Amino acid sequence: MGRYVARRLVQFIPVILGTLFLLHVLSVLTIQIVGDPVRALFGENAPPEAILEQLRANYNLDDDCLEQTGNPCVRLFVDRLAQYASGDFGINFRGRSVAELFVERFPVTVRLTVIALVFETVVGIFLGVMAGLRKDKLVDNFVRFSTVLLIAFPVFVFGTLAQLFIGLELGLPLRDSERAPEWLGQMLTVTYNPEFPWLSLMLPGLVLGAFSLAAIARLTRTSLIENLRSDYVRTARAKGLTSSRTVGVHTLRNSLIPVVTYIGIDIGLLLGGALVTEGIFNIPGVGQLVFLAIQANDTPVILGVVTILTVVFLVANLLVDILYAALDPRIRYE
Amino acid sequence: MSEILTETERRSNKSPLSGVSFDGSAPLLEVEDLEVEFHTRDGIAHAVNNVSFTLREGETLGILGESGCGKSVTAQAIMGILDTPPAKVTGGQVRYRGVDLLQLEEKTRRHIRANKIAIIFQDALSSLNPVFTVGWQLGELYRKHAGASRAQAKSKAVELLDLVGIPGAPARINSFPHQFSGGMRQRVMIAMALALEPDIIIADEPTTALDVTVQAQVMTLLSDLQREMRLGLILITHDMGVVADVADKICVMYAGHAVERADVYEIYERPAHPYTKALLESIPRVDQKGQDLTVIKGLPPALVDPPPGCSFHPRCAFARDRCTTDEPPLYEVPGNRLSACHYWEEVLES
Amino acid sequence: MRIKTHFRVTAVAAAFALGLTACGGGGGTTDDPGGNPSGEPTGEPGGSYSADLTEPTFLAPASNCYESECSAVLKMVNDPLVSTDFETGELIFDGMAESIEPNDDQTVWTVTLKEGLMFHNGEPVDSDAFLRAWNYSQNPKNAQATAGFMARIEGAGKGPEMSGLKAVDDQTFEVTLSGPFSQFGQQMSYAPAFAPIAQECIDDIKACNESPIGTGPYQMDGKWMHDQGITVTKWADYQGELPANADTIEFKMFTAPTAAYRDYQNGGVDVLNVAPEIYLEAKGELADAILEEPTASLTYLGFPTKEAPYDNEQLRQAISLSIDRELIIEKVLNGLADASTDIVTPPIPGSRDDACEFCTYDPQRAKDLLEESGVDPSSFTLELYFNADSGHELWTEAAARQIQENLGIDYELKSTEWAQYLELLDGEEFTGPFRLGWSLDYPSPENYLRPIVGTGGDSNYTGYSNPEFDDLVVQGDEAATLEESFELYAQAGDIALEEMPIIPMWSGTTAIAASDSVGDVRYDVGDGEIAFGEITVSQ
Amino acid sequence: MSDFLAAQDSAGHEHAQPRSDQNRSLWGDVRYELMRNPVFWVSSVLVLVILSMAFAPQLWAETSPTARGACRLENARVEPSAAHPFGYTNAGCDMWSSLVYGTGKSVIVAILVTIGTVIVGVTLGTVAGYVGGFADTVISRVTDIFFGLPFILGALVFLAIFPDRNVWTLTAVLTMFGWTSLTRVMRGSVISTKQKDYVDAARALGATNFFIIRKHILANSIAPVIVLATIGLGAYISAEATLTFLGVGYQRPTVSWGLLVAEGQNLALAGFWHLLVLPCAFIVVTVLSFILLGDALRDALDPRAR
Repeated sequence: MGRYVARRLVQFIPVILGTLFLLHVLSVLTIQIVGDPVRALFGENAPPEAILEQLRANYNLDDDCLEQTGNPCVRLFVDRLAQYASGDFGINFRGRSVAELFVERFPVTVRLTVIALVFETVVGIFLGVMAGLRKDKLVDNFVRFSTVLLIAFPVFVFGTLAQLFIGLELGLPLRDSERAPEWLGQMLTVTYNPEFPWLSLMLPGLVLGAFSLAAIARLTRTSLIENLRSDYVRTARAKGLTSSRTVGVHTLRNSLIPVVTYIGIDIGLLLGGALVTEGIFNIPGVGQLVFLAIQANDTPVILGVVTILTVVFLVANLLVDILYAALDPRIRYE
Repeated sequence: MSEILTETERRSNKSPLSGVSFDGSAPLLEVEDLEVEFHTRDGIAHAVNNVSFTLREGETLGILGESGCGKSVTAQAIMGILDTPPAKVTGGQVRYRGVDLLQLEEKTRRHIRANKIAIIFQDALSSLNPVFTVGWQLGELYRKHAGASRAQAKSKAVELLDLVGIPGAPARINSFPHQFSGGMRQRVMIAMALALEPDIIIADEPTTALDVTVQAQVMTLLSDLQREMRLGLILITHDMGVVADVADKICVMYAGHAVERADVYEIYERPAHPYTKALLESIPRVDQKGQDLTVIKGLPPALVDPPPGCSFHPRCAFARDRCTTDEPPLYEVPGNRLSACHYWEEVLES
Repeated sequence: MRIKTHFRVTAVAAAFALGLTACGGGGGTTDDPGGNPSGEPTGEPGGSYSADLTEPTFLAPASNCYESECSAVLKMVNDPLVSTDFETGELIFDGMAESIEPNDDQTVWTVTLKEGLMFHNGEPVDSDAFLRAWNYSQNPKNAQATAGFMARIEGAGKGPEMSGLKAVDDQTFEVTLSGPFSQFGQQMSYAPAFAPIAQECIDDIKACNESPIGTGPYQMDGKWMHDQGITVTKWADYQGELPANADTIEFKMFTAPTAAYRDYQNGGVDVLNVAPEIYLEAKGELADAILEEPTASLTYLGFPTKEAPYDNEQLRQAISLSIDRELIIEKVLNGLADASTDIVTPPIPGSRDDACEFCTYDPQRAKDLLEESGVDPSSFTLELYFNADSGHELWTEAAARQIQENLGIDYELKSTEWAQYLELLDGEEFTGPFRLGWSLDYPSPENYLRPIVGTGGDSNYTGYSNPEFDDLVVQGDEAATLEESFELYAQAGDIALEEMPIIPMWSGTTAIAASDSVGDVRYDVGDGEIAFGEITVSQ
Repeated sequence: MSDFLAAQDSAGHEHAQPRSDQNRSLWGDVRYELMRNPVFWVSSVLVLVILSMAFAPQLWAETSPTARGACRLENARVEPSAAHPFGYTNAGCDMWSSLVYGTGKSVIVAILVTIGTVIVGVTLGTVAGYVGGFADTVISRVTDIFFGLPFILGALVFLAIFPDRNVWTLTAVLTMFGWTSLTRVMRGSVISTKQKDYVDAARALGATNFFIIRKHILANSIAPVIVLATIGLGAYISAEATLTFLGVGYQRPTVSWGLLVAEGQNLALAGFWHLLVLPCAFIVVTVLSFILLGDALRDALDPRAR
């Protein structure tokens, strides 16, 4: 196992460099094609050129290669790598350290992601198992149809409806009521409330996890149906085991292998893709930070934060792979 | 073997079955007019039709037939592990020591499995759970049926692996199925079947997936253990060579029917059914070197839509008009034999 | 002079699209009786309330504040130097200046400060505090967002200190301009650009940005909680004249205006800027409780006047006449705008309500003019430019459809990202009408006319140049009285409205919602912000 | 949604490998299974309707909402009535024709992205899985790199480059971040197919690699890809809506479902429910149709389910 982890860690290096370079090229192209982000800070009326130049220098945007469309600006990339290596992730257009911004916002996103993950995993697997065990029965059809709805509805529509009907219509009377417990009202929140760092992220977490819940339920269902037909499940029954043990121990664990793969990928999706949910529920998270940065072409933030996110994503995937290997011994000894 | 289970464990292990009154004098296993149907999208397939046989202590019964003739379904019906739906036992009895298992509640019947009747599957790799160690899978039987602790279960798993001749058992119990060779895996399957000292073992094509040399080793192990423990063994195979060595009695199946039943020697001497005869002729023989092998023409019929009359008639060298209309009953053939052929005498003579 | 623009906060929030949240400069009159208070005024000081806000860019130094988010906060934390009366255009000395006097040719301005003023940290507000701040601001090395406001001062943008800025004594300093400019006093009423800075602040700007040291009625309560909130509390030692009714104001940050409205519904926010995307919903729910006030922002379409066929004056007039502004305002802007009658917007002193002959909807006259112009409507496609994702697409499309229907000119909508839009503007590369907005830096007609249509104006992207027009504006600058200068500016405006290098569309309206627990809510058109200090809380 | 596909990987390729001896009759069996599945019929009729709207909207609605004089601002947000059952959009265009003409923009992108990801995914996946070694390492690491960039963030950064966002740019970007999952699926599928006996047999008989790939590998590995692709198709349609909502999708005067939903989202709560409900209904029915079609295909391709 140790060697496996070590090998995976070594493989990180080219992947991170590659992601960084990809991002670098994208943002350089954006500046080359879309235009000078510093100039855009000032709107209709251009400030004195001296100020623009000073700002460009402040943000390392004064390199000539940024004027030549198609030039990948390799030198800038190398400089940036050196800068990152020393732990400096630059400053944003408002003069704040990117690393600091990230540290401020990351815990919020992590909490949101954890809630979404727990929710989608627990409920998703439960629904998937129910549907899989009763294939083509009412429960199964209900799960299949409702998951299609979750996949089809754009998340912003789903989020707004949840905010309005659960957060306001249902939650507000609870919060105003004397008798309802406070935690309940805060759970059905409308916007993020820093005083309730976990509770007020519950509803957003559910919205965020909804799509993945659908995916996990469908995956579990398919996978469970597959495995229920497998020879080793027949063996388990021939061993005279109870049906709950046959399903719970001998089938489920095998069925969870693709689900775990999905969860690994999903961590990245949730971390970065949370921006829609974060916008709707006014959550100061990382997704929103990057989204705003993209809007303003704030290259240091885009690069810095997405780089850190990529590292987090890769580490999370490594953890998932270890879990995967724990679930499936065949992987371990590849 | 008896040292594996203590007397208390034996009692506790038998307790769920205490309400069932087994008749010690009755035959070990009697299958009578067993019928199994499959509900498929194409219609109802009659996978097993009126199959009967009896197995006594220490006896080995060979069930012989091409793939798809209902052998494995019969085995799974006896075990009670058919996938229901689509499969369904629609008639007959499966009596263990005089008790019809089909009438038992699932809760009770579950305890018959592994405790009284165990099964060895053909493909050990897919039949062993890939994500658990071999020791865990063996130990599970003791933990769940005999209430053994993890440590006890483990030490018993080691003993079992020793018993089936796996070298270095204490280390090997922590290995996963895919880390074993084919022969060793099959030994694990055998060990698993033996674990709770059942009275009957059903071996469903136990050696098909193995190399010839390994096949012999596994079969030897199996028959040694059977003799040693006076087990009733049902050996399901399509390989006439395998049954010839170990079986006492043979039941030949074709398209879900038992078409011939006899002692092993008689069947090999003079088959009383054209299908048995054709099977025998398709075995390569040293004294016929240079000759072409006789092959049975055609394919077995679809079970959804079997041919009328004798289902073997399209492929039968002895077939007459009558065979296409009248389904042959089991004729009694001298020598305590049965054959489902209208012209069994003719077959015997040829 | 430059306009403060919002950072485009989110595309979700296509909010500022319609120029609702005005970017105001100038001073607000605090005793303006024309305000439109909503809610029950209690008149009682004390209590606390919360208001929505988008994350500001900078809080310190104030000279880096060039958008309404930071100025909303800084207005609480800082006193202005001086304010401008919107009725008359005259200066009001309700801030730190005792007096501001120009010399005869309007080139040397003497500022005298009130006695005994100090910063929140106890430092005195003296001439040095202003010199420190202004010199810091104009120095290109410091790249301050409002450095342009210093541009008229002699020696600005050349080094660490301006030659035109001298302290006479502790309370008095002298500003020498590089040319005559009668509106410099009004210009100084854009508070953030001309605010003083404390020594403690300039020594550690980073720390000061997190917790600005100001001179105003409120001081920071704790640090700036980025993306979450800023809280200000009443400063006990405040000596100035600005109102500060509530004890505590909590600004809550939102990136999506919809989220802000939901929080308002939830009771989390007391005073809310109602953004366009939620206006209809809010209107349906709150009806008359929404306060609607005109802003000083102008939305217009500019023409590339050197490009055929837009070099044809009659075509430009015809296009203007073919657009039904009222219908667009009603259906697209939900009534939140006023059709333009002048380039200068109504709240600005000197604006007129009947100046624009061609700003009405008259399809017949438009057709006649098109015919007179000799331009064949089928010979070209009207390419209409707007910047993407800011809520302009719907009205530009509606306008283009009306032009198509009334004049028979086919259209193509062209949108680009803001940065690219600005590059096209700077290079004057547009090949058709383009949408732009403008809001004041200081309340003077000059602040609209010269930048937008004056020759070489900072925001003149039309290529339009008329010496007669420029001359009238300069005469206005040099006029001895405000009335005279307004008259001259109006004459200049008439030329622009006749030749139509731009067609004014409308001026904006802002919508504000206030909860039952607050009263005396008023929109301060000069600041382009709600007058937060005046709001009272019912207890 | 691309990630959703990836996770189907293990579930997908296990069950969809036909037994070697059935290879020749596989497609015949599939056809037979499909013909008798009512879900297949319902979903394929719906898909045909949707496709005809996408490619020949004039069959369903007389005038395009972008045609001269088709929209009148006076009609903005007029709600459905008996005379006009679908009402009018926020821009005063006929809702029904907007929906019909919007189908093309939304569905064609989804189809193009699906084709694009399948081509790239199948090619790279086959090379990585079949050739293995260095090629596999390179392709797998490149896949990781693209996976490292979360889908929406990647699309946002990338789409910002294109000032003019149309079918092609949207397709390019969605494909760019969608190919990775199918590549992983295909790679896994090819690796397990490669180890099958009949591939060894073919190689022993001297078949060229190209022949083996074409005859054996592709035929036996592509089934899960087809099934996943149909599900992905549905998911890409709602992705268009989300990107538009975030301001990097289509822009007016283009008509697309995503634009209608993004626009209708706030107006619905102001009482104009038809502006949100109608386009959402179109998206849901479309996604449902494609996913059901995918389910039916998956069932038909699964030999063990028979």
